[in-house]
Amino acid sequence: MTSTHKEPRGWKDLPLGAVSYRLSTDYKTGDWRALRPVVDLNKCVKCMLCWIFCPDMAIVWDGEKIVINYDYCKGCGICAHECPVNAITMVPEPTE
Amino acid sequence: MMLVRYMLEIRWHGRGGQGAWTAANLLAMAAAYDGKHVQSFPAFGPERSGAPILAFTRISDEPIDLHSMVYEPDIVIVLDPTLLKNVNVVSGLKKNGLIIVNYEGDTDKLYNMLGIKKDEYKVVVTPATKLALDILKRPITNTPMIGALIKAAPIVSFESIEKAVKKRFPGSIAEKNIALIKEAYKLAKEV
Amino acid sequence: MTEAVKTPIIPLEEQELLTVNGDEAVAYAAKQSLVDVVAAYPITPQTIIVEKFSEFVANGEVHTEFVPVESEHSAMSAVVGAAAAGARAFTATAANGLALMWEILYIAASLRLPIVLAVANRALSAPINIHCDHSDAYGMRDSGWIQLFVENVQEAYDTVIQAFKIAEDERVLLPVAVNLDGFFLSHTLENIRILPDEKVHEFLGGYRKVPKVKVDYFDEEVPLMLNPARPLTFGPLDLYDYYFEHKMHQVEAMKRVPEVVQEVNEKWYELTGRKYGDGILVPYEVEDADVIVTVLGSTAGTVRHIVKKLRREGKKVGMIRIKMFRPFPHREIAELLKNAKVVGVMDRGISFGSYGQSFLEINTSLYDYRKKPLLVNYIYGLGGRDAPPELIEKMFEELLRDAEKGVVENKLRFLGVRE
Amino acid sequence: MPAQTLPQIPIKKGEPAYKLWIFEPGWKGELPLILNPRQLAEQKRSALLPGHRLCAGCAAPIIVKLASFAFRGPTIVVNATGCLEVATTIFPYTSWAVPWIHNAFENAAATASGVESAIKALKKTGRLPWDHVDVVVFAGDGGTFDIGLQSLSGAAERGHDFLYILYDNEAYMNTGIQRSSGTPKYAWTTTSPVGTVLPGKTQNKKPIADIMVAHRIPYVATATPAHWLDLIKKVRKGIEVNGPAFIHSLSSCDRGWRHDTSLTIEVSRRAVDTCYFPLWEWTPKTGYLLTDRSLAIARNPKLKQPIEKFLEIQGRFRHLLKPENRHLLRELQEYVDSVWEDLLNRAANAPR
Repeated sequence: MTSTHKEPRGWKDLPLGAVSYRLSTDYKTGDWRALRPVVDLNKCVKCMLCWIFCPDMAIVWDGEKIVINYDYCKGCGICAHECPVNAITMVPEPTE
Repeated sequence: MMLVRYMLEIRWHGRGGQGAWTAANLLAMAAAYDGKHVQSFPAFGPERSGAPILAFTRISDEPIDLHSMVYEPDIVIVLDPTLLKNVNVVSGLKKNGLIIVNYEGDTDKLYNMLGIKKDEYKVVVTPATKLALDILKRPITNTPMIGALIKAAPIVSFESIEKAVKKRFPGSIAEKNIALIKEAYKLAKEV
Repeated sequence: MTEAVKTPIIPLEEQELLTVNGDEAVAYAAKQSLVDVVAAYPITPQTIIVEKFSEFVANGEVHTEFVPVESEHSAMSAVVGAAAAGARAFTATAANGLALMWEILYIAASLRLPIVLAVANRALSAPINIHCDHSDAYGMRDSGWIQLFVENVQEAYDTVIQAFKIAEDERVLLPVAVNLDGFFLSHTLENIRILPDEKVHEFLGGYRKVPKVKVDYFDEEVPLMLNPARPLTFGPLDLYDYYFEHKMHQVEAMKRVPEVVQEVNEKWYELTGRKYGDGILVPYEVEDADVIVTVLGSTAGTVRHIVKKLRREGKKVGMIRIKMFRPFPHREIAELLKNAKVVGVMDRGISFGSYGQSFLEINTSLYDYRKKPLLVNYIYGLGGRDAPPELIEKMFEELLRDAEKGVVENKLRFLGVRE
Repeated sequence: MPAQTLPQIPIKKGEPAYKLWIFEPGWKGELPLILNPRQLAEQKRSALLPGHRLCAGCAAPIIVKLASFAFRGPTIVVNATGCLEVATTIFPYTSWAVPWIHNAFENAAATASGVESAIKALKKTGRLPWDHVDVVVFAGDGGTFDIGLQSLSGAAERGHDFLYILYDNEAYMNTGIQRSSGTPKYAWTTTSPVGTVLPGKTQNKKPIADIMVAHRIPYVATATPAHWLDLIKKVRKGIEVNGPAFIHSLSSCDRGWRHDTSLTIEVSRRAVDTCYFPLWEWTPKTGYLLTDRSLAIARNPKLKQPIEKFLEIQGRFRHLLKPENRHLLRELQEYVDSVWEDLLNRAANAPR
């Protein structure tokens, strides 16, 4: 949901009891990345180990193939290291 | 029933484990049944069984404001005659005050131990240890002292004492204690 | 002191007479308050509360889950967990136990959990002492809890029930500590009147009702609790960008406490015929008094006893019992004190290197007044040192002399200590 | 992302991958335990959402994610202070799709006691709209081995029904890599530095899981995220038993262990292969049982790797590989061997 509040909010606009009011899915950690995992779908055997081990829940199964969500991927490289068929390679993040 | 003054203050002397605080509580409960305002509390310490201890009861027609210990009691009750050797039980006792002692034996010796003169105070004795051993088979001398107290000064009704004892103790123990109170009442005498 | 009784909704004959000590009275009140979770650890002089409550649990008289924790730290931690999960939660402690809870006291208040804590006030170590003073309660004064002090066993019972009502009020949502003097109340048997269970339930509105909160990821307001139907995150990391704002919530909530306490006091009066001043301060004979003494807890009775005596002797003395220490009723107390010549502030605790804790508050209260009394701080009763009527009378005599002289030479005095 | 979501399992095609876990009042049933990776990906969502700010390559979120695949229904999570707590709930954000509470550092188990007791009391009085609500604790080694041990032991003794998952990164990583009683011998930390006199920490790791076994609670196990299937199965067992359950999961920290971020799973795997961190479970009925790779090693000792295999990819042990420290390495190997032998003697399913 998009918020009508200005950020950061004043105390009158904060919820009671200091509970969090936004989900971290609104916070993109993708820009932490120096190396970017790239999947070679021709090599992928859909074993799902990358999905199992990704610490950032940045690998998504779309029903047919794995997709890397670069919004969240921090580029740790676990997926590439654990891929049994070397279908994932870590490439430098484009500097543009 | 005798009218109590504005406030009656009672000090109990016993040894840890003899039930002085329980007796103070029973008396307070009984007085509360009679419609009085009451307070009962021990002189609090970490004492274990055997050590000399104090407990207090306050009884009043008015709500009780005071929340301090009792320094000038109207009545002193001594659960264990062996305390007389080491504890000055008459300390602070008001003029014409009442002393009730678990005691059987020579009156002069008692006065001597109390360190008081004849006619200075009213002294009432009852053989509580003997009675407790007969009836409870244990030397718990707290309840018989209540029997002696209400004979010497009928400050609470016997019915209320009975009610309090029954509330505090389960069935047969309550009955034995009531019997004990009655016996102590009978044998209590001014000396 | 209980004031003149008007006809209560629950007639006196329907209020059962009990002769119980302060701890038992607290346990009874908690029992009748439909408490869901009690987590507690034994410490003298609070232990009877836990023992008594365990009996209720053992006899199936309550639905409460009793958690016999391994420390006071865990007691406070467990009631925080329970209250966050939607339960009405209660605990009790004293002295070092309260000190051990200290870290979690702040958390309970910041998470806005309406926990009720009974403190059987006791001196802090060292040397170890089991008797009454208020250093334990003063130690938690900045933690965000509401602090109420009672004078007698009846008030302990009444105040514990009221504490749930105050804590859970949506204007408040703060934890409440009910302080009763160790031994002088905790272990002292007095006769009290208790309400029928269902009347207490009615007064509290049944089981605890959880307030609602709005977060961005739900369209509607959702219950402020750990709820699998509407997940919330309690106790997040809060850095310099938000922490200050969250503290403002607590500041504002505290501002709303006095009106709620007064309302609850008034409601209780209508129900039972008993009230304690306005629920915040309990003044006695202050209107024309030259000398006023302020005091917390059970010593207030002894002070009142002496005020009565001195009034009979024609001396213009009065007293105020401070029932609510946090939030502190600065304006209210200043209004009552401003016309006196001398005020003696009694503290059963001291902030070493400073004054007694309520003295600091009262100084602050009066600062802005052009006409104000001279102030004297009496530190008394540390470690359970008794404050008998003679000592209180001696204090009044000193204060009357000060009033006559119009000057106070020694602002910090120690009452009842051997030289 | 939609604000309000209902649990839809299996996930429909085209649905968002990240959702809150919502169990409407009256929800009945039990989420199935799925062990096939493809089916997992199709039917499970992590209780931990992306956007959390744990370090790249941290093992803790992997453990939480895997554990949440084993949740059976409405679940409340309690978190001790630590990296996981801090980095997943930076206000105003939360990464938790389930109800979650952080109280303090040393009291996660006590907090869970309170939550669990509240659930019981609500249920008893007809105010709990589900058959059961599970309580799962996540806490690090500092909050478990050290400051939280009292509260954990107390809660275990009282028998509260909760699962306590220890993610053990073997030091106080949240405050910057200080030694804990979970730090292994000779590891470098900032408070057990390698100096001219001292070769890192000079004490052995506290046997925390055995301490929990000694409480004779219904279920105790060890796990690592590398052995993910084993971990998921153990979490479900821990949730299903009545009473306290404890899972000790190794949780590598690339910052503190000084390894490449991509080696998080590799290093966990090597911890088991070298028998530095054997996998086992314990129940009062079965006693110790080896599981997964550790059972394979017990059956075929040739699979057991030397301790260097575990140490060589971690900078915190770099000094041990120097020639002058060979005796320390030998000592460490002997220690690992003796603990492993001890476990083989205790494990009912180890070949004799």
